[in-house]
Amino acid sequence: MSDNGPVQTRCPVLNVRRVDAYYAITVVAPGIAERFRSGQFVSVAVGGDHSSTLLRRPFAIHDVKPDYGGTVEFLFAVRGSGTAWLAERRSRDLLDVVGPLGRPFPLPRDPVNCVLVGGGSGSAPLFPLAQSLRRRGCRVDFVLGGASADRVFSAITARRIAETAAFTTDDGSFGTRGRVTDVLGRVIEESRSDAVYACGPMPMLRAVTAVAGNHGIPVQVAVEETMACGIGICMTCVIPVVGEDGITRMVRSCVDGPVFRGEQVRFDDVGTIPFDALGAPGWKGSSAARAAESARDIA
Amino acid sequence: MSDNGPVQTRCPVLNVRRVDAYYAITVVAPGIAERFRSGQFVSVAVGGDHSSTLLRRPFAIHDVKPDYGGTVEFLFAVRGSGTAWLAERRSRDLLDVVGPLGRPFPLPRDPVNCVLVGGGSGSAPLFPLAQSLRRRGCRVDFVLGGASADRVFSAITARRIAETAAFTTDDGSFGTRGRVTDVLGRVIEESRSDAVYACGPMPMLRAVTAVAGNHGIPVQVAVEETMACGIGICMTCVIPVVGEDGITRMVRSCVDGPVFRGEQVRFDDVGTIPFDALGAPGWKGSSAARAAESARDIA
Amino acid sequence: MNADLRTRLGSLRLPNPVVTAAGCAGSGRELEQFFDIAEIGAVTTKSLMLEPRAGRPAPRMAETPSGMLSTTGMQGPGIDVFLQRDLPWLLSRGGRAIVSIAGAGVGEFGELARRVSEAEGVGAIEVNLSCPNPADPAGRRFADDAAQAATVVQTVRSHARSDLPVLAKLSADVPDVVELAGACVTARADGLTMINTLRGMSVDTRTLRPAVAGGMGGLSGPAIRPLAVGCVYRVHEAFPEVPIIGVGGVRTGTDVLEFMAAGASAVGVGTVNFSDPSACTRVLREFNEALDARGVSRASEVVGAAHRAGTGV
Amino acid sequence: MNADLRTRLGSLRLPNPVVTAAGCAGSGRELEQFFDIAEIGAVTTKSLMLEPRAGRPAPRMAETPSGMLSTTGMQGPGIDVFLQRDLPWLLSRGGRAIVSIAGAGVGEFGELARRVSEAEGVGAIEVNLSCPNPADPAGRRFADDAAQAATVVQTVRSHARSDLPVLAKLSADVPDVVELAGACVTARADGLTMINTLRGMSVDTRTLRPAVAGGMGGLSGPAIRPLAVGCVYRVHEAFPEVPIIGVGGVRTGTDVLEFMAAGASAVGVGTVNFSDPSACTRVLREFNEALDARGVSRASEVVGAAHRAGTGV
Ligand SMILES: Cc1cc2nc3c(=O)[nH]c(=O)nc-3n(C[C@H](O)[C@H](O)[C@H](O)COP(=O)(O)OP(=O)(O)OC[C@H]3O[C@@H](n4cnc5c(N)ncnc54)[C@H](O)[C@@H]3O)c2cc1C
Ligand SMILES: Cc1cc2nc3c(=O)[nH]c(=O)nc-3n(C[C@H](O)[C@H](O)[C@H](O)COP(=O)(O)OP(=O)(O)OC[C@H]3O[C@@H](n4cnc5c(N)ncnc54)[C@H](O)[C@@H]3O)c2cc1C
Ligand SMILES: Cc1cc2nc3c(=O)[nH]c(=O)nc-3n(C[C@H](O)[C@H](O)[C@H](O)COP(=O)(O)O)c2cc1C
Ligand SMILES: Cc1cc2nc3c(=O)[nH]c(=O)nc-3n(C[C@H](O)[C@H](O)[C@H](O)COP(=O)(O)O)c2cc1C
Ligand code: FES
Ligand code: FES
Repeated sequence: MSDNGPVQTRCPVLNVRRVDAYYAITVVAPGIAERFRSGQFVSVAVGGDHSSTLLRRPFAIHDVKPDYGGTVEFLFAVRGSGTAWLAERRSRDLLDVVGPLGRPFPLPRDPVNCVLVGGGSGSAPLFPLAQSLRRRGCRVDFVLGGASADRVFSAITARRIAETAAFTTDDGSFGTRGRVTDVLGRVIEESRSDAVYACGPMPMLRAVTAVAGNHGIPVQVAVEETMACGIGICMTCVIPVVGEDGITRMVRSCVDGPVFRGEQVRFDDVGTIPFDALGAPGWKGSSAARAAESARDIA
Repeated sequence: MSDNGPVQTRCPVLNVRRVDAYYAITVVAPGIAERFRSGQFVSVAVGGDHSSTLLRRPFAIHDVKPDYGGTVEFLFAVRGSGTAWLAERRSRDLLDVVGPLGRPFPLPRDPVNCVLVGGGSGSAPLFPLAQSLRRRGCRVDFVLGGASADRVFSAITARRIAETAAFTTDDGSFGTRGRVTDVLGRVIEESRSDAVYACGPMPMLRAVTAVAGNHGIPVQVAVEETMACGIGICMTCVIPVVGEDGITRMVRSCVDGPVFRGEQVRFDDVGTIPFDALGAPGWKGSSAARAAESARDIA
Repeated sequence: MNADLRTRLGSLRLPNPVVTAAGCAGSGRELEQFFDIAEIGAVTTKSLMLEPRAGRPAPRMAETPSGMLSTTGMQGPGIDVFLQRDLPWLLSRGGRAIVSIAGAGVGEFGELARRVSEAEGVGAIEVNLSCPNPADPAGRRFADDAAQAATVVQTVRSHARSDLPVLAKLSADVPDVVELAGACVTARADGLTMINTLRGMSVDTRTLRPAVAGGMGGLSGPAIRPLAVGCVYRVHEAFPEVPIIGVGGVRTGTDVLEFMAAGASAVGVGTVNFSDPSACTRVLREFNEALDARGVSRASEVVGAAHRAGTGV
Repeated sequence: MNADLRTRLGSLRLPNPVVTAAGCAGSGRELEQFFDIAEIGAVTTKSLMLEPRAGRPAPRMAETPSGMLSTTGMQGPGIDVFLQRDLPWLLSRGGRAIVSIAGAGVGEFGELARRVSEAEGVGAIEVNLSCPNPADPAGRRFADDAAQAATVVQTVRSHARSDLPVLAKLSADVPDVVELAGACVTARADGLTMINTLRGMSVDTRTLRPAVAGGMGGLSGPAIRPLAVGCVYRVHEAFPEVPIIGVGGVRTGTDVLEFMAAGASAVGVGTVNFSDPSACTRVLREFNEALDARGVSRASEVVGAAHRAGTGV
């Protein structure tokens, strides 16, 4: 049992707020709050003790506060049975929450200019990131998108904490009609961004990575893959990622991610096992690759 | 679809009260209230829409009132997951309730003396029965038993509405230490009872039937068999019962019961298929028995 | 609610694909208290035997996660009582009947088929292959031996009126469900119904004794749905022309969609009738809404969609 | 918490009967964040192959009622990396390891057994018979053919160090699980683990396409528990001397009681680790409490209780 790893707690709901088309739940969870770094997420058991819904639901942590020893907030849209159940929680109900999970966003050493790009619920983890970056003296600009106005999470907060905030919606009901990548290039140029952080659906992350590449700046992406366990034991959340050693591995987005360097994610091959991935059918690894494997994770 | 058969309704909870070791829930269910006759029960879905608990829980109807168009009350003890969930309901929650189910207690034509015997939660259906009997001018005496004081349902109400009320508990914490049948003979004699009504666990019903037999008076028993459907389609609730024609059949306690004439229930053979039951292995029915079968239930 | 819901199982035409699963709808009368029995595709009867049958001792059921274990031992009144008492009632209400039969041996299956064929108004015969084969030395079920199952189907086919579709009801816990299906099709089954309950067990942890009398019971309910959908998918892949009734854990309208996409032409509601007596009509309404929401105008378009590339419809 | 919880699987002695199920506990490190890994009976590893393995494409999982469908394709680092990297870590924490192996053919099973035997500190070998047999013309799994399964077990037995217990891991969706168990016992398996996931399928009702890549997946979780308990019961009845690890849908301490009453000497927690990372230690505590509540002083007394008349213990 480790001290900075995730904890599992049954924590009381402080409040559930409805905001446009989404909900914000705050729970009292000091153990999670004190360990939290931006980009990390929680996983929440849904449906109660006798639920037929077995698996936890992952949500990015949107905010932590010191109240009551430490609170954690996450935002969610109702998608299916799990989020519908969560939306019905009331204060003082208990939630079984595990967190903080996953690798956080790496923060720049220097006060550089960062543009933060979020799609739909993917905006959520960008807000604590923005705070951390601001604390380091970074300039922060936001580009947030969604299907429609009410699917753009926390637009007001974005305006408040960022230098600039641009919005896009598929239906044009808010901000520019179109995709986040339709405005991203302009924002990068105008804000002289040095780095991009993005979170949202895979196609968006791919497009954002391409834009950042065109501008020659690094990009960190946080993926939202389907996850059964969130703690690295089920192997259902894998995506192909190229390691520092040039070898592609099927890595777990819950513990090896959810944050990756955009250039290292093989977006074109998500949903496949690339032929040159370590252990792919027909793959014959060099003994060097194997030795590297055996050394990994020892530390 | 019939007018006097059961209905299925999503009905609001009016209130949940804790009484000693049990709970009383009242729901607003006019359709059930207006059809109700004493001895009938409801079946309640538990655990919510995404529950892993598939089956309904049956509960005797304890009271109906005209308020709000018609309310239905049932009492229950927390036994397992279903009753634990029910105990957590709050007013305005919705419950999916089917009822009224089963054959009611037959009522005597004349104002005779009746003793009502209940064990544990089996007391519940006797209260509306007592009211009906009183309305017909019958004398009503109660014998209620339970494992301990807090397992005797509605003792105060029993005292109020009956001529006399005797109580027994296994541990002697309330009334006489012992079983209901330890005092039943005396009550029958003192109250000059003409008939017995009983509800509770199978061994109790068997003993009560024996006592009534010894006193030469008829007994109506309401059984509490495990039920999957409560409406007669699953065939899991069967017990061996001798028909008017002398033939033993495996009958459904949910629709052919829960009320039976005590003498007709083959208590010794509950949990078996008696060799002479209709359709038992090796059974060779007469053509007369078959003709009778084919005529049953047509009406 | 505009989609054309009609479906076909061989020569049997149904107004919509929602039927009751065998043994899970009583005589039809009990459910008629909750909805109009003529509204659904058909009522599948419990499996009827030649003689009345008392079934197994109690306890007959135990609840399991998202399912139940049961062992009723095919209690029933026998075929004649059904044909004289229950069938006319069902037809008088405008319902359609799929009559499930269970023979105590191959010969009885033939006799049952003959008697059912003499009755007026039966829609199809379903052959329950999950009953024990008295001639099997190891006491296995007909379904456990594809050749034995084929003999039963062939016998039923040859004794049944030629215009009456014969459906073979398969179990999933057999050596090879695709082989079993193939043997039944070769024996001229007009369609397949799958799946029956799976053999399982539950222990009462108070007494530490088996929770249902006799130890083993049949597992049913939503818990088994993925196993049922898997069987339908694999069998439809192997025999795309053979109509299938998908059965196993259907609870909602999207479950119907799931079974049909896997290859079913109709879908049976079983255990969920116990927990929701209005289930059949609710499921039908939800299915209808699900088609509307997807802009599908004919239910039959969905059949086998999961086998096709792209989004299916 | 006074009961003696010790249990034995052949020559392997465990402090208590709660182990992790193969492939459901990572390397042990991940769960160590939530409880002390030395506290539970043992960690069963994912099935290791000779070479590193990338597994199957995503989507790899779908949720089902009280269960899940998964298809990871045995992604893993290969046996050598495990023995050099993960095993020493586990032993250093005081944990016990049951090493699951999966050969791409009979020969590989032998080689895997040899390599595992050379390592220090392994508690037992579990032979995953649910992997496809490359030599089978129909692409079936070893478990589908009792003779093939026996060959694998025999090969492992003869390559494994003689003091290392060999457990055969069985599937339930095979022609006859009792026959399969018998073949493995005859081939000198020291114990049996059952059950593995069952082949099932789920359709994504938005896209009408299979919910996991490749169509079929493995069903696990509480939904399948009655099927697992049924297998344990039947196999224990046939081979009462053979120790069994019961696996399938264990969620609570009373589930452990259920499996042990059916005949298991130990019980594996699988899918429920995903939904509750503290599950193993919670289940162990609840089991302990359940024994206390029943006044049982030795867990081993419960083994097979459901087969005995009366209340078992
Ligand atoms: C690391 C991470 C962080 C996330 N953060 C947020 C957030 O901050 N706010 C938010 O609204 N949503 C977030 N999501 C998506 C969120 O987990 C899903 O919306 C939620 O699981 C849906 O559950 P449901 O029961 O309502 O839907 P259902 O569709 O009924 O869920 C069925 C299954 O699919 C999975 N699933 C469904 N949708 C998604 C999805 N988009 N991504 C991953 N798994 C999914 C569920 O976990 C479940 O196992 C995040 C996902 C991940 C992986
Ligand atoms: C006709 C009828 C009327 C009843 N009336 C009352 C009543 O008025 N008050 C009351 O407290 N109880 C009553 N019972 C018993 C009540 O149904 C059970 O206490 C309840 O189902 C327990 O559910 P659970 O989920 O808490 O228990 P669990 O033990 O978790 O239930 C598991 C399964 O066993 C069944 N079951 C458990 N105990 C019983 C039992 N004693 N009788 C029948 N089935 C059982 C459940 O329905 C369920 O299917 C009645 C039973 C019947 C058949
Ligand atoms: C109580 C009960 C009785 C059943 N009786 C029969 C039967 O007589 N004949 C038959 O073919 N199947 C019978 N079945 C199986 C169902 O028809 C169905 O195949 C199975 O239960 C799976 O569907 P479900 O999960 O929707 O219940 C019965 C199932 C149950 C639960
Ligand atoms: C994601 C996942 C991976 C698994 N990997 C393996 C494996 O590598 N080897 C094996 O023998 N069983 C494997 N299993 C099967 C489990 O060990 C177990 O037998 C099965 O899941 C039933 O138990 P459960 O219901 O507790 O999960 C795996 C199961 C799951 C869900
Ligand atoms: S979600 Fe289980 S390993 Fe990532
Ligand atoms: S409970 Fe289903 S028939 Fe009685």
